[in-house]
Amino acid sequence: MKLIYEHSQDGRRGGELPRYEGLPRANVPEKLRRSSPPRLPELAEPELLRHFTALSSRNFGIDTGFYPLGSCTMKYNPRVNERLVSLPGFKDLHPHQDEDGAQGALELMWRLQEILCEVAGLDACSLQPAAGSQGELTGLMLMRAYFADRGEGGQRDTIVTADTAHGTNPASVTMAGYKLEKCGTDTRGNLDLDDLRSKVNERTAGLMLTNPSTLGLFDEHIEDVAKIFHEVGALLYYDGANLNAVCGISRAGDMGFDIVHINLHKTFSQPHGGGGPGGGPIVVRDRLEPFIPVPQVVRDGQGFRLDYDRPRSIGKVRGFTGPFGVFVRSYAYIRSYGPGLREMSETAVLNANYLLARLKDTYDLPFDRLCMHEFVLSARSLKRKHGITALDVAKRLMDYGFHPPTIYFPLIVPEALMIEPTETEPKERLDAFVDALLAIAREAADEPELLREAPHGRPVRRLDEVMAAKRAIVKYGFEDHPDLSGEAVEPRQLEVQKGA
Amino acid sequence: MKLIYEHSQDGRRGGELPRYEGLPRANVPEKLRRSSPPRLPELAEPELLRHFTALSSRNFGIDTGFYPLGSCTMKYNPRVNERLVSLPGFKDLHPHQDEDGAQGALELMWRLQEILCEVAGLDACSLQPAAGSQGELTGLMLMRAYFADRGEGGQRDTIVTADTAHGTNPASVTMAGYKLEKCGTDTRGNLDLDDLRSKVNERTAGLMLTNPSTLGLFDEHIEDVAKIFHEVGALLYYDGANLNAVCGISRAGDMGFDIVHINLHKTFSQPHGGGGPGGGPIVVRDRLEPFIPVPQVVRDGQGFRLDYDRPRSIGKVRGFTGPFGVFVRSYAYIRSYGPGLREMSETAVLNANYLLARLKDTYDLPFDRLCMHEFVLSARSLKRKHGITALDVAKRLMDYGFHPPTIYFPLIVPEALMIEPTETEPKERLDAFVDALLAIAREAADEPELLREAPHGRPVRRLDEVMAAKRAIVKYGFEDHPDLSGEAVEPRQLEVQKGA
Amino acid sequence: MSYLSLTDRDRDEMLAAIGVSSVEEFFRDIPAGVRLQRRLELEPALSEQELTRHLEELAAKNVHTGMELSFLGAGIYDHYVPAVVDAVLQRGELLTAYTPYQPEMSQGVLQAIFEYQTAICELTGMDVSNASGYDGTTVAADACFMAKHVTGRTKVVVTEATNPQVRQVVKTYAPGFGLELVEVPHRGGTTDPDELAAAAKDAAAVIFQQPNFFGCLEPAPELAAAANEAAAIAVAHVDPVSLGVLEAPGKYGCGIAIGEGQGAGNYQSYAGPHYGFLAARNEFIRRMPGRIVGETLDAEGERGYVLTLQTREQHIRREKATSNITTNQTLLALAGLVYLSWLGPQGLRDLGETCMSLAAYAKERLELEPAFPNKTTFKEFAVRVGRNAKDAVRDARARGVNPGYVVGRDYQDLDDALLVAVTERRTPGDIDRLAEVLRA
Amino acid sequence: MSYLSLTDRDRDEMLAAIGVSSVEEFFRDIPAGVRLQRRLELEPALSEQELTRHLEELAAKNVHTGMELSFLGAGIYDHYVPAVVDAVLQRGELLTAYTPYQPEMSQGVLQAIFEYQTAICELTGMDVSNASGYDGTTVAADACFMAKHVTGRTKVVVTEATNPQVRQVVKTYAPGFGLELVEVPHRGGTTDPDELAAAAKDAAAVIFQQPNFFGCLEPAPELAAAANEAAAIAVAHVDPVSLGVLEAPGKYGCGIAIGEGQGAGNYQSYAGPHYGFLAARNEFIRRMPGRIVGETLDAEGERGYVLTLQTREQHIRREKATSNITTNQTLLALAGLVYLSWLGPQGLRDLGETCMSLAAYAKERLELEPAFPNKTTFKEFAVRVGRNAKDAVRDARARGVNPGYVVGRDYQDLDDALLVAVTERRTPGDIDRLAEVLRA
Ligand SMILES: Cc1ncc(COP(=O)(O)O)c(C=O)c1O
Ligand SMILES: Cc1ncc(COP(=O)(O)O)c(C=O)c1O
Repeated sequence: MKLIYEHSQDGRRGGELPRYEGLPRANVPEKLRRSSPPRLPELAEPELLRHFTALSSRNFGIDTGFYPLGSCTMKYNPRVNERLVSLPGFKDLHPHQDEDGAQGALELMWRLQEILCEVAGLDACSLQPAAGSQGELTGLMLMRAYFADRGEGGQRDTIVTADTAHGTNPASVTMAGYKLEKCGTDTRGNLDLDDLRSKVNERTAGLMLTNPSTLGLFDEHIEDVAKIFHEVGALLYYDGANLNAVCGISRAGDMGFDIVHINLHKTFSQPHGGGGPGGGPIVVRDRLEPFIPVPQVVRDGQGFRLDYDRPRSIGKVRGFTGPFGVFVRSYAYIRSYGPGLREMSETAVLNANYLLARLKDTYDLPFDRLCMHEFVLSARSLKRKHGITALDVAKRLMDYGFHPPTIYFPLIVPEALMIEPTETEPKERLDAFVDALLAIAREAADEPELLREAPHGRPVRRLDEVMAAKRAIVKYGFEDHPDLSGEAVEPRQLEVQKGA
Repeated sequence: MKLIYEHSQDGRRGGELPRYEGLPRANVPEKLRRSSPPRLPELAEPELLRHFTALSSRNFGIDTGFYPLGSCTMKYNPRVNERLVSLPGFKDLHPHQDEDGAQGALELMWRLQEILCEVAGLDACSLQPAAGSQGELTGLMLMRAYFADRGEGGQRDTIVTADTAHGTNPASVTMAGYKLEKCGTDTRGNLDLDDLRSKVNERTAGLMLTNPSTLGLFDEHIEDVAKIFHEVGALLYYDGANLNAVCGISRAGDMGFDIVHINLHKTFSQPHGGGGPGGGPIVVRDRLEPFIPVPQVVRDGQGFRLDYDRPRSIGKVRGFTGPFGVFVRSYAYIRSYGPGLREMSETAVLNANYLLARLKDTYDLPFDRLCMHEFVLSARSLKRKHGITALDVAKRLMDYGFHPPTIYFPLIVPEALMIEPTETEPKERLDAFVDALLAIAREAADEPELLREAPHGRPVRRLDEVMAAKRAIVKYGFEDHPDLSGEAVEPRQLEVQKGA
Repeated sequence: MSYLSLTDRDRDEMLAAIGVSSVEEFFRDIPAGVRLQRRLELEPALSEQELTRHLEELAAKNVHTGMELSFLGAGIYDHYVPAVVDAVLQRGELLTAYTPYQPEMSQGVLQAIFEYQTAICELTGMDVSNASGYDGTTVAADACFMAKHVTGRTKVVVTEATNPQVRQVVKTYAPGFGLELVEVPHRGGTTDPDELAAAAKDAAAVIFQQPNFFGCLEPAPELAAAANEAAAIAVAHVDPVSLGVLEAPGKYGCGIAIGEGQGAGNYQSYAGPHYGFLAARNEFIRRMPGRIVGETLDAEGERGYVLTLQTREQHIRREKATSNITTNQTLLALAGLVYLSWLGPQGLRDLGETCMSLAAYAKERLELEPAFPNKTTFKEFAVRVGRNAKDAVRDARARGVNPGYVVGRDYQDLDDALLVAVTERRTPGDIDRLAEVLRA
Repeated sequence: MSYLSLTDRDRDEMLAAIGVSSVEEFFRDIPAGVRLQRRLELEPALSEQELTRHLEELAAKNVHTGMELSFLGAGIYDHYVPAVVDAVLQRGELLTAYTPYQPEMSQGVLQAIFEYQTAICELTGMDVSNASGYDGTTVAADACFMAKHVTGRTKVVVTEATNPQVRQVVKTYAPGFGLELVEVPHRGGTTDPDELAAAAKDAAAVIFQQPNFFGCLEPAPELAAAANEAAAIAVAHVDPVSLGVLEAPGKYGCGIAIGEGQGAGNYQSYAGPHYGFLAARNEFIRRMPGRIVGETLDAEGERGYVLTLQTREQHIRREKATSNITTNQTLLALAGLVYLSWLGPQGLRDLGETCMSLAAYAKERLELEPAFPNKTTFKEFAVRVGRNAKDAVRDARARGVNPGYVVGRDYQDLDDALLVAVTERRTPGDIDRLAEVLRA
């Protein structure tokens, strides 16, 4: 399909602006003036819309079908939320509007803060972080501020993570200026307590943990884990990416965690738009509250206001008060369920266990437990027996009309297939997905080429990721655009994490 | 693809309604009470949206690509118009709202009336008719009322139409209780004046004519035609379906027509939604004004009101004041062009002539003239030489990614291909379309089966219209739904008008 | 602003390819005397931003049902339209398609219409539905035209308790159809079956509304029986939203069911575009007006959908067609389908019960004399306000409440009657407010 | 309301297939002590209709820019967002997709990102753009992290005339990055290149804003030169809307260009979600944070797009990654792409000129002393209102005009300064009204 730039034609116009007569002329000093115009696309609106309509038809979303991308919680995105976020009172509100002209926005944010505190079982919430990974970084900054405040700033220099951790956790540790220590996983998929004990000491600032873990398993010793850290004065950070498993069932605060981030775009149904937006509010225990970002939304009598007067705050991690539109959608989602959030999580867990039950005799199950909202299988046997990888299985699923699960993650499971159905899928879809995976396992034995060359039914065949990285063509080059056609293609894809 | 009913499952819920506690119970008398529930679909909202998303991806619209369906004026539907029609002040306005609470709506309608009068070159406008065909019927009712008022009601019983006329014209004549007289077409595509003269007399109530005609040709003797009718005291009705050719260039009123309908969904870009909505306002000369439907929007000092006090009015042809949302969109479209409507028409005509110039050596051109906004080719030679019909050409165009033109219309052209590009298409699309039609002409000679079995690349292959008519399965039958599978298929399609 | 795509170079190239030197040449066939020698006198073109501002200003001059607590009904209702309806309608592939003449390009729309036809048949208990009519008034005219041809008779009977606009439209169409129109008065808010039976003699059709214009439940089975006895076609004009709790017309002897679809999935939109529905017994299928979609197979034996029974239609039958309709209201009917699917059978029933309960609550709270005592009503009812209802409306509107429709606009002897519509969007609190305002 | 799809029968069948008797069993691994023994204390579930009413009520408590004539800017601007942007963003296949990890499922999003990257490179004159950052503040922190690793230095310089929120975010991030932050004061509204040169010594990066926070045009080429002389990376924080008339940072020596994308295609939305953009010279490509899409071929030699250079990223490099970002702002960046494509090069230039002309007109009309005399400004400018600007804002708002941003909120010595933003949405008449209100 053509790039939008390849539809361009000199002098063609899309939108037009109002023309105001008789105004002073715009005068940019010569040396600051644009020397040559940016080569933006030149096409009329009809073709513009067609181009993006065509692009959309080459894309798969939750609206298209089942999207069990593990750790990403791809649930239905209610259209009413899109309607609500488009109310002029929300979408056309300037963030510098005086508080008296933003009471509705402030109230919504305050209510969301309260809800997230209740769901997490903690005391204070900042909505500012723009995504889970920024929530992590903010959480680590809070630890830093907390220990500095206690005079332990120099001493506490290490963060412990699990070997099942999402890549954002170690990356955040580095960006926050901490050292990283990794803890192993025991045979039931819990943190290895012995390993953990050996790594936690008075230099430890804290733990970062996802629970249920990225294996989809709840850590059975979570109380012991919390004790180990708290005993040395360290803090516990909860990566809330898997909150969809436990809303109303178990709360991070009750487990002993001190800081939590919540991926609003996962548990609370923010459409992810092919990469984002998201929201990563953090919820913290009392003692960390003084350090959370400014401004904070507070209730003040009958009204609401922004509190900037927080002398021990770490400062700001993002502009203004965070991605407001995301709050509107997630608040709406939560209000649709109310205390029924528990049934939401129960159903997510039921759906996952149903898939697991139907698949575990055919694919390898590294940890034989009931799962939470997701589970991890392995294609190890397929690989050994037929040379079929998790990647091949994933590509073949496309031909059956499904988005593949997350693969090659978590790292401790070879040939991992990480499957998360979410609560909004009907049984029919789950059954069809199982049937496809079972058929694929048979095909792996009977017609392995079918898998290795998959997908067959998508707008493109398997794409060469190695060529992309080598050539690094990252923008259109107009007349000078490199012509790849004719190059030898070996559609190699990296057997690395795809998803989560 | 499954029917939505085939996704149903007992007891599954989509939307939920508010529950109000403590109200009196609804009590329907036994004998009026529903005895068994309607078997509406039972699915949750996520699957509901997926179903219709999937349906949409099996459909082709202007947003998908070029749609040169002759006589249908498939032009771009600006998205700003969709936004405007959704303003609460428009979409949530009750039609019984008092006039003082509907001034914006009334003003918009009044302005649209004024604009349509100017465009048509006539004096008064009623927005009430819901589509072109209803405009026609309304226009004929006006004639009836007009002649009755003059005491000629008994005498005037015939309406003359062209043999190129759209099917709605004769159908409207019958529904209005008139007799039909058909006039032939001369060798240049004009009304045959001799034939016409022989059919017009004191029994004639009027003429219905499309100009430019459905051949895409402007009647060169239109002034004579008008004279012929006016001389016997008859009226002229202008089928405005082809108005897109002549906005700002030539006006029906100036041509001598007394009544005009305007298909807002053609010339003024109302998205047609797979069949409708539309709008068919009528514009009339002074002397017909007393008879137009009630209520009429009138200006009254600074304000606007609905005038019901029109004793000679024919009455009402539709509820309230017509399809208001259609008016909003068309008004917006017109205001985007302003007097530039002329350039809109010029461009439509230019696009059509360009296609014609590039195609006329390959396909037969029954009337060798420059065209207006559309033109009619014939596949007669292809049929004679290769047994390839207009239907085959149309089906094969689908494989090239184009919606076919209107075929088998107008009736006087055998194997007609009626092509209307509209003004919003860029030259690239036109060229690609020509290239496809030229390639198809070659294929007709080289690989005729390719055409006869086309389409090959759509969600379904050629469908059997004869079976459909014979079996007349016009709703889903649940358990008793007939199972066609296994029946002998002969994908016969009727070689009748498809389009316009 | 314009949506034109040609550049100057394009134009030049195209003119050259055509062999003309300017666009003017295309118009040389137009006699000079009818060529417009000036530019159209229209206001200057607006940019999108200016256009938006202009229309926002117009919209702001309307008092919509989000600004005023409204109990207006009388045929158009403020039912809730779920967001998923809008989402489906804004799918460009559906929104910007024409009538599905070429089925291989249009399976989405065709299947949707087939599903819609099924839903309408389920609601009404009929065998066949068309793809929609213009609105709830024109389908009544359609039904008359059908009945005339089926029965060969030249009279139609309409009850006076049928929506006045429906009656007016039938009246406008009748002369062209060669039909005489007879109205049967209501008796205290509903129709007397005996009186109707008398009028039905030699009638092609008998049209009544259920619930009727006053919101009252007619003795519909008896009215249908009255028609059937005279071998006239019984035509019920029904509210789709009522059909989760009220019996389907097909079950009590009607031959045709029609109605205004707006309340089921369309915005009020100052009366349009909306959809009218028309469904009938199988025996009338060849006299149905408008598009009908049927199931078939494709060349490979796969199921698919096409426009069918087209020999009824104007483009084939021309002056002998069952109707002149071509453009209909498919998109709005699609909204209806999405809405009804969103509700499901239980939702539709809940909706009917909720409206009815709320209306019952409103009757209690208003403490006003009913215009039609001892009648069962559905979501709408008429009360006497003790003065001209116009004045009551004016006073209430001054306090931000639009209390309903002035019945006297259509029924001369009911000047003091107010028709109050209560949908699920009006809460008990809203109703309390209405009561308070009307008491004042 | 819920969006659950399972019926009771489904549940029973599924539990049976799993071999458990109730959902409770799934949670048996959760230690009893951390199981919640009560229901969440949340308000009851709402139906869609109730939810809508509730949020409409909240929205109605906000005074948005359609209700008040607003000249607020200071980083977020009321530029017109054309309807086609919304239409594209509501395409479900794009809206409801996750990050395009599986390229064969995601060519639509991937190609769109590639096109976006191209647009950003064209605007900024850079070689490579990522797929977006969170907003215009966090991309500044990203740039610091890049610069630190590229140069190995531990200091960053930011001009005081850079948006205060950008500076605050950099300050918050700096300790974790091991960076020291130095601010260079403005001199009468712009930055002195010599002063900046002095500060730039040993700096990893020098960040300045063009136009700066006060709307003034910085001597950007000289500022970049000051950075380059010190072998620090010159980082320009630019307004995309200005880049039709202002020079591209790549043309005057910057190594990195960043900015807030909101003004180009996103609603104000009380500050989010929006997109931050970050583009750089090719030499820094392996230190870029976030997603980057690259072109490649598929097995049949057809062109296609994939996420590329992933070895920079957290999911592969983990603690050695160039950033921890994963979720970004792709949808908002897509809005940016659609918007910029709608404008085209000429439209972008017209837009810049229109804003600038209107702002110049406003300066004339206001007849107030400029806070920074003799500076060229773009679409925003600061004036002295002769009293605390807070009071001027309060008084103007009482008359329905929000005249701008109170500069004193961030700059102590500028209590009487008001920062007035003029976009193309403000007509000359609107500006006259502002003048009138401010004069009062
Ligand atoms: C387990 C886990 N942690 C952290 C993240 C990071 O969250 P975000 O994408 O919101 O930055 C993700 C998802 O990307 C995740 O799956
Ligand atoms: C020439 C002509 N006349 C009349 C009509 C009828 O118009 P409508 O579809 O609006 O009823 C059409 C289009 O359908 C047409 O093409």
